[in-house]
Amino acid sequence: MGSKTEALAKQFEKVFDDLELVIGWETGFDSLHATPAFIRQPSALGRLIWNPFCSHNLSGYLTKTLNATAQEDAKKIGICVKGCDSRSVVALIQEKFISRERLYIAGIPCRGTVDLRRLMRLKPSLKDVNTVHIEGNELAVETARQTHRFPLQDVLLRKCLQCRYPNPVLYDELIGEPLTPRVTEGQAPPFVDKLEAHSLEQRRVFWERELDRCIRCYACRNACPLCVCQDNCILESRMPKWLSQRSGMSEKFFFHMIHAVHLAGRCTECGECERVCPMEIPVALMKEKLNQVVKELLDYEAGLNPETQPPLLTFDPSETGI
Amino acid sequence: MRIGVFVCRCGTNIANTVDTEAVANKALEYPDVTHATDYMYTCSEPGQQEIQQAIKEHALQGIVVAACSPRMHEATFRRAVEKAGLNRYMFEQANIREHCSWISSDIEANTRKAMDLVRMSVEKLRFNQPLFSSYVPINKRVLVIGGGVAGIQAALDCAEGGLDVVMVERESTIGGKMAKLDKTFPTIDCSSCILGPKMVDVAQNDNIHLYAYSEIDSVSGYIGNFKVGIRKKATYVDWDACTGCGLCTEKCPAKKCYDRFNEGLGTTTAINIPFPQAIPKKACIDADYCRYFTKGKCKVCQKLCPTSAIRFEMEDEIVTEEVGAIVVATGYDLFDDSVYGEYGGGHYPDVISAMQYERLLSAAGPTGGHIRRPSDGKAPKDIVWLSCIGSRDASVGRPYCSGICCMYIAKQATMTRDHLPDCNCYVSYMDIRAPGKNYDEFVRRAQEEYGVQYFRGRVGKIYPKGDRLIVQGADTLLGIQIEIEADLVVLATGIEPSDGARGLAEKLRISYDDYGFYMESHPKLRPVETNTAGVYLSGVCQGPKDIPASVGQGSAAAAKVQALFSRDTIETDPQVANVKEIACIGCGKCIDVCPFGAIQWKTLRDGSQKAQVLETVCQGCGLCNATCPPKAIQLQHCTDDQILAEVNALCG
Amino acid sequence: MKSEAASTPEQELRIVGFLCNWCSYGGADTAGICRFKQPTDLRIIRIPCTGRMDPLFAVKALIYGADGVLVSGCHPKDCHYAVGNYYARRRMEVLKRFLPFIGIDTGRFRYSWVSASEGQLWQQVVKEFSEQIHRLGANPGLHEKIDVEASLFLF
Amino acid sequence: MKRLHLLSLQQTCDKDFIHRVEKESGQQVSKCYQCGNCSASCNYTYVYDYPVNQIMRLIQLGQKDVVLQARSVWLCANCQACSTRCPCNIDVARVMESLRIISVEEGMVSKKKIKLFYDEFLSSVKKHGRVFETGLIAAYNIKALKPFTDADLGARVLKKGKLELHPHNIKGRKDVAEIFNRFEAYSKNRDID
Amino acid sequence: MAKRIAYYPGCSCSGMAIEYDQSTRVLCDALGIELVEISDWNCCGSTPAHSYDPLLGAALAGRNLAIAEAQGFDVVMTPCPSCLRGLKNAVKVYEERKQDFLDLLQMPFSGRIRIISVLQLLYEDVGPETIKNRVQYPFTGKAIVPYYGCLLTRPPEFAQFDDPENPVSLDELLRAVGATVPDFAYKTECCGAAYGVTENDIVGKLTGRLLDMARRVGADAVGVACPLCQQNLDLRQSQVNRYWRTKFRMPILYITQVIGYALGIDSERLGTKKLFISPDALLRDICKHFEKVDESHLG
Repeated sequence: MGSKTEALAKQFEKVFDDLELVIGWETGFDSLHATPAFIRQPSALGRLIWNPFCSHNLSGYLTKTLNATAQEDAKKIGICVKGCDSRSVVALIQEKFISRERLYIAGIPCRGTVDLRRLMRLKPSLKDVNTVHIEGNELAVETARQTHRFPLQDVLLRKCLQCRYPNPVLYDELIGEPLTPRVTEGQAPPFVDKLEAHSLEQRRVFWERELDRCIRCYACRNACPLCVCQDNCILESRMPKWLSQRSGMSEKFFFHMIHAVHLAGRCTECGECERVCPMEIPVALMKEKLNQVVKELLDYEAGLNPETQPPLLTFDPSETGI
Repeated sequence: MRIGVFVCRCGTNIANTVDTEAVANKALEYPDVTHATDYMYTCSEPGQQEIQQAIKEHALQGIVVAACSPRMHEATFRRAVEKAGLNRYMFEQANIREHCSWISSDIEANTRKAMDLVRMSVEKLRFNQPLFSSYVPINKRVLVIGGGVAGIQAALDCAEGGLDVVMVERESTIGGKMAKLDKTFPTIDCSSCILGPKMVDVAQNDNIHLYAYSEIDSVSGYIGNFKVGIRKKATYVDWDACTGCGLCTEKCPAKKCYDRFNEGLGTTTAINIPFPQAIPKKACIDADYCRYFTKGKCKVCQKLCPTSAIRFEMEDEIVTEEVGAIVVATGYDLFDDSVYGEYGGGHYPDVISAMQYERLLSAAGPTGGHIRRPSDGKAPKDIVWLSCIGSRDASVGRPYCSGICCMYIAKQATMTRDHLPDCNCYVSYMDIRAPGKNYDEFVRRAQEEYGVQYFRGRVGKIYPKGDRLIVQGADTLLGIQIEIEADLVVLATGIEPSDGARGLAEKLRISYDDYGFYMESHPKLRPVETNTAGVYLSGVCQGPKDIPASVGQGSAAAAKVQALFSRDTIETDPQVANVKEIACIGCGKCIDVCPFGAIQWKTLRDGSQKAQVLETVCQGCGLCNATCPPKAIQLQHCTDDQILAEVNALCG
Repeated sequence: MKSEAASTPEQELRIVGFLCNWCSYGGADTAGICRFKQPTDLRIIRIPCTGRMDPLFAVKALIYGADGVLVSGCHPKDCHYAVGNYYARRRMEVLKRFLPFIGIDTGRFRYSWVSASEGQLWQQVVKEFSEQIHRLGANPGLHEKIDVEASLFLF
Repeated sequence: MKRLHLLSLQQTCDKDFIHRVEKESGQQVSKCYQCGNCSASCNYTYVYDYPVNQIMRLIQLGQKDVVLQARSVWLCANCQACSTRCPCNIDVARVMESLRIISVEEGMVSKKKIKLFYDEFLSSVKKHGRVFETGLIAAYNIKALKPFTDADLGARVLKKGKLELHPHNIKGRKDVAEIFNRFEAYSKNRDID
Repeated sequence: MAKRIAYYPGCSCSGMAIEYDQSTRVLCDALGIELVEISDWNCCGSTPAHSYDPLLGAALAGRNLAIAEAQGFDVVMTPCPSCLRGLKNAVKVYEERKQDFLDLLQMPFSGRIRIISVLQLLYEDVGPETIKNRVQYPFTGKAIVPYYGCLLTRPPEFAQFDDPENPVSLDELLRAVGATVPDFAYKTECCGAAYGVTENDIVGKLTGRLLDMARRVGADAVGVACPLCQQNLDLRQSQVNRYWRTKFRMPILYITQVIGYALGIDSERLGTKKLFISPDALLRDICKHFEKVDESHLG
């Protein structure tokens, strides 16, 4: 969407005097790939892009490479967020890893981002893309020779198919008009439902099959904007030693359970863990289920309100039924 | 590590259903176990000597005793190994009696289970570390919160023992509820005659520093070393200059102010001294009514004050006091009877609360001690008391008995018959609760000698008829409905924790019950302690009680403080949380969840923020440990590795 | 990994208990002192408070072959540390509802509140839970090798 | 009212009755601590043989026969004053209602005329779908053997044109009758349980 | 404000209390609320059905609610407090004993329908302020005591409306039309209506007490919102006079008649002629007063 790309650059130009850095997306090593852009000069703002390939959640960089906490006189950091990304930003503010005052947030209503692996499976020959955008229920990819159209159902990331927050929940400037969510509030996550339709035994076998492929590369954890422990993650710690280096099924299971349990009541469903998994394991699914449990039990959704305390870090003496 | 295992036979208590010898033999197969044996009574003197000898003989570095519950003898065995030169935390106890031999008669299964339990203890012990207590000095000053009779007693007892006392009272005078009472049951002592001298003692005792018209703003620190922020609310009068002459109160033109001391019967002036015997006897301006504050001009008091004490520009001020112990004596408030719509919901002027009636009885009250009903100032001919207003009533959320109402009703009715011999007194009651010295005799006397008419049954409705009130009730002993035409109805309102009790509890980190009464550490054996070390309770803030019980608790709390302060230092329990700074990511979640405020931020030289545990405040619950994402904070002696070792011993 | 055949009711199973020191551990002691007979499958780990209970301890036990995990602490409002069990009950309930999603029967996990004086209640909890675990049988454990034929394709 | 002379708490206590009242009403009768507020608030205490608080007490003691035969049970107008003011949060009116239901089931109705009126009322509803007031009052007065009660009012009502002379039969009266039939079948089945 | 709602008149209001039905309809019409009578409604079962089993009453009342739901309504209004209780009971029983209830009813039912009294409609949905602004004939100088009866606000968990001990909705509506509203201690005392037919003595005593208190506080009339209360106080006033040897002639008006009259609706359409104790003198006074004001205004 050319117009939004331009609007993005224009907006940052307006406020660049107050910023030390803008984090957005730019075209990567080829036209099919977007990659995070870190822009420190207003002249480089032209590199910014926005299109359905911009699937990265940039909020992780706020904590992992920068220290966006409150500092006197420090300039702000500009960041581009989609609906899902904005929830991660909110969660990070909630947990005081970044301060709202340090951020200038450009929010982008998003119709969904592309799962490149699915797209390439459909059209392995795809290259030299000029533009890519979403028209109705289709992804239109215009190459030098022709325009290819793909049903969104077949090419979007799994998380986008069940997106309830296409519009950023926190921003300084909204780029474009708000969108209607694809899935309405209260609707159960469809993939969770799908798995739950099967028997206990089948579910266990499903996870065995999926997790069997895990090579414990930690990409899922590294990509997660809310995995804030970084180098001190207990998945690798020797003291305490929660997990041995043995590479059996139990270790793989426990590995993913640790990741999931640490995100209970915190995961904002940005899907980065799943997107980066080289073995294509649906690792976000566990967290979706945990979110559903937390929503049902404690009526809480992560990353919506910077003022609240995540529910497992607080309590309510009067709650009953548990 | 060289580990020794001792399996106790406990006479036949264990040996009957557990093959202790087999357990000891099996233990030799466990890692690091170099010595294992069973023994008749391991906790006995020779049993302990056997352990000590084995430590020396086999150069043991850690000991496992499989015996009774550690809740029984852990301390015993820790002392024993310490005497033999080991650190007392290099000891683990496997519970093979309460959790094993006593709950099943299957010898095989019990023996297997005992082996597992020993194995778990051994595995845990392999991760044990020597731990050491530290000693912190005690600041021998005490803070008393609340200047009612319970607080006064605690303060005087502490001061008597030579301690420095800081007393904080929310109102502009001490004395609390007791100062409002006319007489006290069952002796009909004059309340101000017995409380007055104690109030004066507080004022005159050099060891007591009184902050009146002040509240607790913040509390930090821990036993022996609390730091307390006290908010001195603006009185708009410089109390150092004020002599309490009362000239300002005579001339103040704002005369229709709500009179808190007289429970809203009658009015007072915007600048006032609550009552003649107030301590401190200083004036205070109620900004809600003062003409200068509400209308912008007046300042009559400022012009008149002979010592120029008026300070309209005064603001709240926070002062900090450091103390080593805190006595909480915040007392109570009375239930708001306006929730009872069937009794008029506060709309009938001649339906009043018992405390209002108390002010009518008091010679220093608005009617000079003459019983006159509020609506028309006439002396009543018929008065009805309703008991249990906001007591024993689940429908208004007050299912408990307030404990004092039966007695004060009898007192008020007796006094009424004394003042107005022609006035008929009726009392509606459900049960009469008079379990104290001379209490029941007192209630009987009200009926037998003073002719107070008691009827058993609650009242359903009160409604006006002409200038009188119809009280519609039941006499359940007869099983009929009854009606009384009354001039005045007195609602015996029950007790509830004072306004703000919950907020204060959270500052002090003490717990409270469903209603807001503070929780004692143990209902029988630690009645004035709380679960926060160094904080003690006194009086009604802990639960309904009468004056003698409140005074008794005040003295008890003072005794606890004296006992604490008889030492110079406090030994800390080393089984507390500990932060591995290199792993701490500074997320602050431990600080958020700690129930005791025992974790604080620490800034390292590189500017990074880390969690830091205050060993003396930490109670060792381990909530931080469970919460910490990178497990940088570990509860000593119950670390993740120790628990995991036990889990691994069983699974995998 | 456990690889035994389906368990018979008489066979002892492996139940791991995490008990808070102040209430439930005391309650289990009380049950013992009163000689209240209980099944022998349970092995108790003493922790200071259910607030100390990281749900991952339970997960670890269940994944590594425990047949059941029982967490027990002070009744809400009676926590020795005032609020530890308020946190715990949220964490435990979330875990309990999550376990079936990865194929672990929710019946293998239970949390309860038992005070130091409630020996009889403790006996009842242990009996009920042990019976429940016996009904569920031994934890089938995880397969090290995957039979792709038998597996479920979701996407 | 029959005076109770001696009550053997063991021999006459019918525990099943206590449970039945509790089940039917959904109220825990042991919560009553006899404060008497129900009796104080009840407008009908003066016509009762046992005031409400005594009814509650008798239930607590399992005195089935005394309770079910009490006039009070059928004189209660269900005005809810007792339930509104009960400090123990007992829905006392619901307990009284349950006693009426049980007394019908047990054939121990104390105020036969009130029951008769209710029966006539319901049969009117079953027949027409709505109450036919004129027919109801006429039928009741005849069956209750007091044909001239309220006769003074009849003429005045007639004058105001308020007296319907013919019942209004609703179209769905069969559906309504079916509800009654199904209810009867349901009650029978329940008795067997 | 709900513009179009289902209307359940109930048996009383289509017989003895026909004027309550009439005045409710014309008043709502004047206030822009369309009442749609539930088609082919049946009796809610009232107290008699309840006394056999709340389930029977619930199913009888439930039929009406099911019809209203099928007609697409989410609010049902009834002028009669006894019917109000019957209808609300249906929802309660549906929640507690869903299967039994549906077995008996044999009609689809969601239980989501809101059930209100006409008083609640006037007080909460229309509001005294709106009514005040539309008054043409104020009841200035007339004292009307508000009599709620026992069922409208009790028990509070069930009624979910106004205060159980000291309700104010009727007071405020009467004040909105300019009437003086004396304190009335018997606002919620039971009048004994359930025994109108079977136990006249009880009714005579209780009703007499109410009228006596009304007279003591200087009432010119009693304002009611219940057909059974009205009948007891109005029709049976002669019986009361015989029982107590009194000479009451106290008009008993429905709140809908009072408001309707104040809003300028013709008394014929409000059915005031159907009342046994004629309110004509009272209403004439108001009119006179109004005409005087009106003339002075013109002149």
